[in-house]
Amino acid sequence: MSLAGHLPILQVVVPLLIAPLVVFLRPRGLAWAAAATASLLAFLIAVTLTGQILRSGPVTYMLGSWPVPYGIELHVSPFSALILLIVTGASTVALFAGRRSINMEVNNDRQPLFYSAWLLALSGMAGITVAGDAFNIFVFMEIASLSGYMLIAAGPDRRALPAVFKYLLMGTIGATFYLIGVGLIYMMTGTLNLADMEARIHGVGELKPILVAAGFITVGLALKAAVFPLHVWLPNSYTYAPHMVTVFLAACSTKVSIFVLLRFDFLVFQQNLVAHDIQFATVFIPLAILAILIPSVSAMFESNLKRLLAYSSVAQIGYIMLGAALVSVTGLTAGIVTMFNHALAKGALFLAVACLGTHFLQLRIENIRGAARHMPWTMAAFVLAGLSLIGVPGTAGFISKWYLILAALQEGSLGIVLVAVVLISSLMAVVYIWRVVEAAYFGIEKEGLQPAGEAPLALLAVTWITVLANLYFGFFPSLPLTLSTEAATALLEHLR
Amino acid sequence: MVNLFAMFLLTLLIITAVAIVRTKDLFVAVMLTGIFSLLMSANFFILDAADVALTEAAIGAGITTVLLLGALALTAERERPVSAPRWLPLVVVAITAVVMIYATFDKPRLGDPLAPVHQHVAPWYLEMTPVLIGIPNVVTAILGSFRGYDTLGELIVIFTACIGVLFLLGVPRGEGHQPPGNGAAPPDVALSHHLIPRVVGRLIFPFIVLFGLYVQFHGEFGPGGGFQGGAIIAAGIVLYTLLEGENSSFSAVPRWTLVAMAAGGAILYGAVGIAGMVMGGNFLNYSVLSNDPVLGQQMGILIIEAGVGITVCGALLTIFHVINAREHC
Amino acid sequence: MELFGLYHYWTFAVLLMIGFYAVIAKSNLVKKLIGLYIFQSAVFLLYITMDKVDGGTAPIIQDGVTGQVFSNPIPQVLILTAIVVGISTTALGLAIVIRIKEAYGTIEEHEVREMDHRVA
Amino acid sequence: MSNELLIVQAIAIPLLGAVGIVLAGRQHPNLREAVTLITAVGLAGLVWSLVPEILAGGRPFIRLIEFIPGLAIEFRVEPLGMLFAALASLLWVVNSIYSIGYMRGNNEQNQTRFYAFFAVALAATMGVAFAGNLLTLFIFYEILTLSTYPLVVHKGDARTVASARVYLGVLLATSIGMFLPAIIWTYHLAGTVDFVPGGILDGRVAGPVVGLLLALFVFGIGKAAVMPVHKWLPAAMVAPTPVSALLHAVAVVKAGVFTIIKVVVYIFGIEFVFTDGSSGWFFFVAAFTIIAASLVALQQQNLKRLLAYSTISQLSYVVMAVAILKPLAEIGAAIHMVTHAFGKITLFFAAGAIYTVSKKTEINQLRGIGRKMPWTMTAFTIGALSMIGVPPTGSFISKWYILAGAIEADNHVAIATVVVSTALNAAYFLPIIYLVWFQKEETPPGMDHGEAPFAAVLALTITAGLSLLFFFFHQPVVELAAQLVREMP
Repeated sequence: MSLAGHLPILQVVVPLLIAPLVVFLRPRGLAWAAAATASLLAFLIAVTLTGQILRSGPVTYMLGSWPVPYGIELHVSPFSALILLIVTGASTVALFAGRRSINMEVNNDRQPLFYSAWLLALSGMAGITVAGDAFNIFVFMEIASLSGYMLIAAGPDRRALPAVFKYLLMGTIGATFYLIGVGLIYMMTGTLNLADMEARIHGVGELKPILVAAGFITVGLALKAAVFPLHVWLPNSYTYAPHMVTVFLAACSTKVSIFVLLRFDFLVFQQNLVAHDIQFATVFIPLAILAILIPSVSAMFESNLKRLLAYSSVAQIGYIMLGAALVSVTGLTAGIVTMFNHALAKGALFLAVACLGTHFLQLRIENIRGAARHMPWTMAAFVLAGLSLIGVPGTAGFISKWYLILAALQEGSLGIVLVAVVLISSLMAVVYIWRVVEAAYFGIEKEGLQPAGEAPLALLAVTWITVLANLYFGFFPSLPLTLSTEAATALLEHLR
Repeated sequence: MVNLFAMFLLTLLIITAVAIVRTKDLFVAVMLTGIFSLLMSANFFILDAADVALTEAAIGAGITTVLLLGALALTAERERPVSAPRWLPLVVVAITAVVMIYATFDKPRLGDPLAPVHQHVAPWYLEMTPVLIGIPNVVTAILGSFRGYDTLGELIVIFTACIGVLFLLGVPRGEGHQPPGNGAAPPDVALSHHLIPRVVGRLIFPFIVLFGLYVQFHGEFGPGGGFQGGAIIAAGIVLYTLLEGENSSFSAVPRWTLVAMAAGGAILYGAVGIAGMVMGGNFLNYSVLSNDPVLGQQMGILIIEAGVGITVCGALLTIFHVINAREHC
Repeated sequence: MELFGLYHYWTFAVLLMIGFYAVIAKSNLVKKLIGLYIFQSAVFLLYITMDKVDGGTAPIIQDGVTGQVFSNPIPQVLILTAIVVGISTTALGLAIVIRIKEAYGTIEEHEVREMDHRVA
Repeated sequence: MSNELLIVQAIAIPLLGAVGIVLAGRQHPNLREAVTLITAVGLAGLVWSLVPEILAGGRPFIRLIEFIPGLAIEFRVEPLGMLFAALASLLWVVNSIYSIGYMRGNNEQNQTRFYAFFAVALAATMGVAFAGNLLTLFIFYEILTLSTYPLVVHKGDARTVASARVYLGVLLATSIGMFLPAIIWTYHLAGTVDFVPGGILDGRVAGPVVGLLLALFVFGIGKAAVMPVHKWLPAAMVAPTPVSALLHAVAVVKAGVFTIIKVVVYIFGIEFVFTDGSSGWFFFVAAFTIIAASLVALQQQNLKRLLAYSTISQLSYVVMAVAILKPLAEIGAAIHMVTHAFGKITLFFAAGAIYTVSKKTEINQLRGIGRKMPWTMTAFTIGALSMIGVPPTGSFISKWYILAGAIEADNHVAIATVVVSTALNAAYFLPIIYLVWFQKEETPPGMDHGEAPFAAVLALTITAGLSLLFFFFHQPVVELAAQLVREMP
C-alpha cells in the first residue's frame, strides 16, 4: 500500500510516536522545534487527507489488516476532515506563534515534558477524530484529556491548579459516563465498531439499556464538550492555562467532543431510537438558548480578558448545539461550520490576548487601557477577530450566523424566537468585545503599566495570519461549507 | 456455593465503599481502598476474568495504595468537616441511580450464553485465535493484535500520566532550593530500622521480580502479559524501596532511566507497528513480519508485550519515585 | 440465578453512586479522587459481569481439549485498558493535589475557593 | 478603460489614499494633506466621468466574489447610486479643503488618523452607493459605521468616549439587530438579495408580514435617523466639525436614506410595498419625525445640536417623499438628498468656522458676529434659507417636487406636514439670522477675532455657492432622478 493509503493512521501516529522522543531533547529550543515540526507534519497530513476525501469520499483504514468488526477501524469522513483541520491547524499555529510566550510561562527544565504533552494532546484529539470504534474513542479521549490537564496545569498562576483539578474530575466523570454508555450498548449488541453498532442496534433500539446508554453517552460527552450547564470547568481552565495552551485547546478540544456527540446521536441513535430526533431537539434547543444567553451576560460583566473570551466560547458552543438541535441539513451545516469559524475567530482572539500577555501580567480590562498606542498591530488584530466573533459580513463568523439564522427561519414561529436569541447574543458580543477595544484604544493609561512595544514578531505574524484567515474564509467559505454540508447530509441521510 | 460467596464479596464491596466515604481519617480510607481493590479482584476472578483480576490486584491494590499513601504524607491525614448543604449531590446521585437501575431490567441474564455479547464478534475471536495467531490465551491475542491499537493508546495514556506527574512534581519548588546535605544522600528512613520486614523483604524481592518476568513472558499461554508483568515488577521494586529507603534503590535505577523505559516501551510498540507498514501491511499488522503469518503474529505480540511491560514498569516507578522524592511541606 | 445476576448489576449501580457522591459532595480533594477511583471500579464490574458464560472458564484455549465453554474475552481486554486509565488519572490527580497543598496549604476545596475569592 | 473597473477603482482610490496618508504621516503634514486633496479630486473626477454613461442608460455591473450561491459581493451603478456617489465625492473635495483649515486652526491631535479614516469612510460610501445587492450594501454600511467611529471619538476625553459609544451602539445594534435579520429574511423568502427594478418580494410574501419586514428595514437602517432611532446623531455632535459635515451631508445620514430608498424601490418595489395596509405606518412615522424633530430643534441652545435635529427632520422629508409614492415625490426625494447636503454642509462649515476663531458654541453667544465674519455668516444665511426652502436656494426645488407629488397624490397629511415644518424651520433659523446680523455683539475685551482660516472660508463659500447654483442648474440631477422613476415599472 502506498503512503497515501496510510494517511489516516499516520495522522495519529506521527505526533504520537514523536512525543516520547521529545522528552529527551535537552538543549533549549530543540523540543520546541521537534514539536512544531511534528505538528506541521500532522497539519499537512490533514490537508492531504481532506483533499483525498473531497475527491473520492470517506476513507477507511483497518488496523492490523483485520476485517471489520474484529479489528479496529479508522474512518475519516468529511466531518472528521474538518475537525482534523481545526485540531492540527490550531496546534501548529499555536506552536509556531508561541515559543517566546511559552518560554515566559514554562521554565526551561520542564519544556521537553510540556511539548511532549502537547503532541500527545494533538494525537489524542486526532485519534478521536479518525476513530471508527467506540472504545478506541475512549482511549484517545483519555490521552487527550490527561495531556490537556497537564498543559493547563502548566499555567503560572496557582489558580490554574484548582481549575485543572475540577476539570480532571468533571472530565473523568464525563469519560466514565461515556464508557458506561458504550458498555451498555456493547451488552445489547456485542459490537464496538460504530458502523456495525448502527446496524445491530436497530433491533434492540427500544430496550431500556439502550435508552439509558443514549442518555449516558450524551451527558458524558456534553460534559466534556462544556455544553451549558455542564460548562463550569471551562472558564477557569482556559483563564489560567498558559496563553498558547488556551489558543490550542479553546480552538479545538470541546469541538472534538461535540464531534463525537453528534456522531453518536445522529449515526447511531437517531434512526434507531423512537422519536430520538424530537427528544434531542427538546433537550438541546432550550439548553442551547440558555447556553447562548447566560454566558454572554457573564462575559459582558467579566473584566478578566481570558475569562471573558472563555465565557464567549461557552456561548459559541451553544450556537453549535442550537444548529445541531434543529435536526435539519441547514441547521447541522450551520452548527458544523460554526465549529470551524469559531475556532478561527477564537484562536485569533486568544492569540491577540497572548500578544498582550507578553507585556501585561494581569490581563484585566482596566490594565490594558491605552494599549493600542503601544501595540497597534495587536489591537488591530483583536478588533478584526472580534468582528469575526460578532459575525460581521466579510468575516468567517458571518457565514455561520447567516446559516444559523437561515436554519432557524425554516422552523416557522419557533424560528423567530431563535433568530431573536442569536441576534441578542450577537449584540452582547458587540458589547463585550467593545469593552476591550474601547479600553485599549481610548482608555487613559495606567501609570507604570505601559508596555515597551509590540509583541514578539513570530507571535504577531501568526496572529495576523489567523486574522487574515478569518477574512479569507469570510469571502471564500467554500472549503468549510462544502465539508460541513457534506457532513450534515451524511449525518442526516440516515433519517431519510 | 460460588454464587453465595460472590454475593458475600459484593456485599463486602459495598460496605467497604461506604466506609471509605464515611471515614474522616484519610489513612484509613486509603487502607480501605486497598481492601476494596482486593475484593474487586477476587470478584473478577470468580467471573472468569483471570487477567483482569491479576492486573487489578497489582495495580489497584498495590500501586494505587502506595501512591495514595505517598500523597497523604505530602498533604494531610485527616479530612476536615464541612457544613455545606448536601442535597444537590444527593439529588444528582439519586437520579443517576434510578436511571441505572431502570437500565438493568432489559439486560440479558448474567451468564446467559445467548446474550448478544456472546453471539457477535467474540465467537470469531475464540474460533480464529488458534488459527490466525496460534496462542492459547485469547485475551492476549485480542489485546496484542486484534485490538492492538487500543493497547498502544493505553501505553500512551500511562506514559502521559508519567510525564504529567514528572512535570508537576519533578522539579524542585522555588529557586535556590538546595537539596538537603548539599548533594549528599538525605537520611534514609522508610522501614529500614525494622529488621524482620527488611530481611523478609530482601528474601522475597528476587522472587517477586522473577514472578513478574514469568507473568510477562507467559502471557501468551496463561493469564499474564505486559500490564501484569510490568505492574508486578514495579510493585516489587516499590516494596524494596519502602524497605530500604529511596536512595539505595534508586541509586541503582536513576530517574532518567525510568523515564527512558516509559518512553522506550511505547516507541518499541510503535516501531513494531511501523515495521508492519514498511513490510507492506497496515499499521500493527504483524503477519507480514515473517514469512509465516502465524509466526509473525507471535513475534509481534512478544515484542509489543515487552514494550508494554517496560513502559508500565517504568511509568509506574517514575510516578512513585517522583511523588516520594517530593519534599514534605 | 436471576437474583444473582441482578445483584451484580445493582452492586455496580450502588458502587457507582457511592463513588459519584464522594466526588461531588466531598470537599477533601484526596477523598474526591478516591471517590473517582470507586466510580471507575464500578464500571469495571459492569463490563466484567458481561463476560460471564454459564459453565465457562477463562478464555485460554488448551490444545486437544474440545467442547470447552469460554467466557467472553472482549470485556476483559477493555477493562485491562480501563484499569490503566484509572491509575493514570489517579496519579495525575494526586500530583495536582500535592501541588495545591503546596500552593494553598490546604486540600479542602472550600478553603481553596475562599482563598481565591479573597484575592480576586 | 471599462466602466466596470471604474467601480472598483472608485472604492480602491480612497483606500490607497488612506495608505498614502498613513505613510506620509505626522512627519510630513503638508504631503499628507496634499495626498488627501489629490485623492479627493481624483475620486471626484473618476465618479463624475461615469455620469454620462448612466444618463445614457448604461448600468455598469461587476461581480467580485460569490461566496454562497445567490450571495455575492457585486456592484451595479444605477441613477440613484450615481447621484449619491457624485454628491459624496464632490463634497469630499470641499470638505478636505475645509478640514485643512479647521484641523490646523484648532491644533487637533491625531490628524493622520483623522484623514486616514476619513478616506476609508469615503471608500465605504462609494461601496454603499454602487452596491449591487443588499449584502454588499450592508458590508459597506458597516464599514462606514466602524470607520467613522474613530472620527467621532477624535477628541478622546471621557465625555466624547461616552457619546461615541452611543453613536456606535445605536448604529451597530440597529444594523445587527434588525437590518441584518431583515436581509436574511429577505434571502429566505426570495432566495436572492439583488437589487432588481420592481423589487424581488412581490408574490413571495403577503399580509402584515410585509409591514413587519419593512419596519425591520426602516428602523434597522439607523443611519436614516427615523425616530426613535435618531439618538446617535445628536450624540455624534462631540465630533470635530468636518466630521459632522461628513455625517450630515457627505456620507452617513445620506447613506441611511439612500439605503431606505433602495430597499423600498429595488427590494419591495414601489407597487408592492403599499399594497398591504400594514405598511401605512411608514408614512406617518416619517411625518411625525419631521414635526417632532423640528420642535426639538426649536428648543436647542447649542448651535450644533440644533443643526443635528434639523438634519433628523430633513431626512424624514426624504423618507416621507418616498412614501408618497408619486413620481414627482420620488424625484423630490432624490434631489432633496442633494440640496439638503449643500445647505447643511454650509451650516456646519460655518458653525465650525465660528468655533475655530472664537470657541463659541451656543446660539446666544453669536450676537453681531456677522460683522466680524461676513463671508462665513453670509454663507450661513444662505444655508439657513436653504433649510427653510426659500428661493433662490436648492431646497426650494426639492420641496417643490415633494409638494407637487403630495398634491398629485391628494395627500393632505403630507401637504400639511410640509407647510407646518417649513414654518417651524423658519421659526428656529430666522431668529439666528436676526441675532447674527442685527444685534450688538458682546465679546469680552481681548477675545477679538476676525474671519476664519482661508481654507475654511473658501470651502463654505463654495458650498453656499453650490446651494444657490443648484436653484438655477438642477436639470442633470432631475434627469438622473427621473431615470430612477422610469426604472420603476
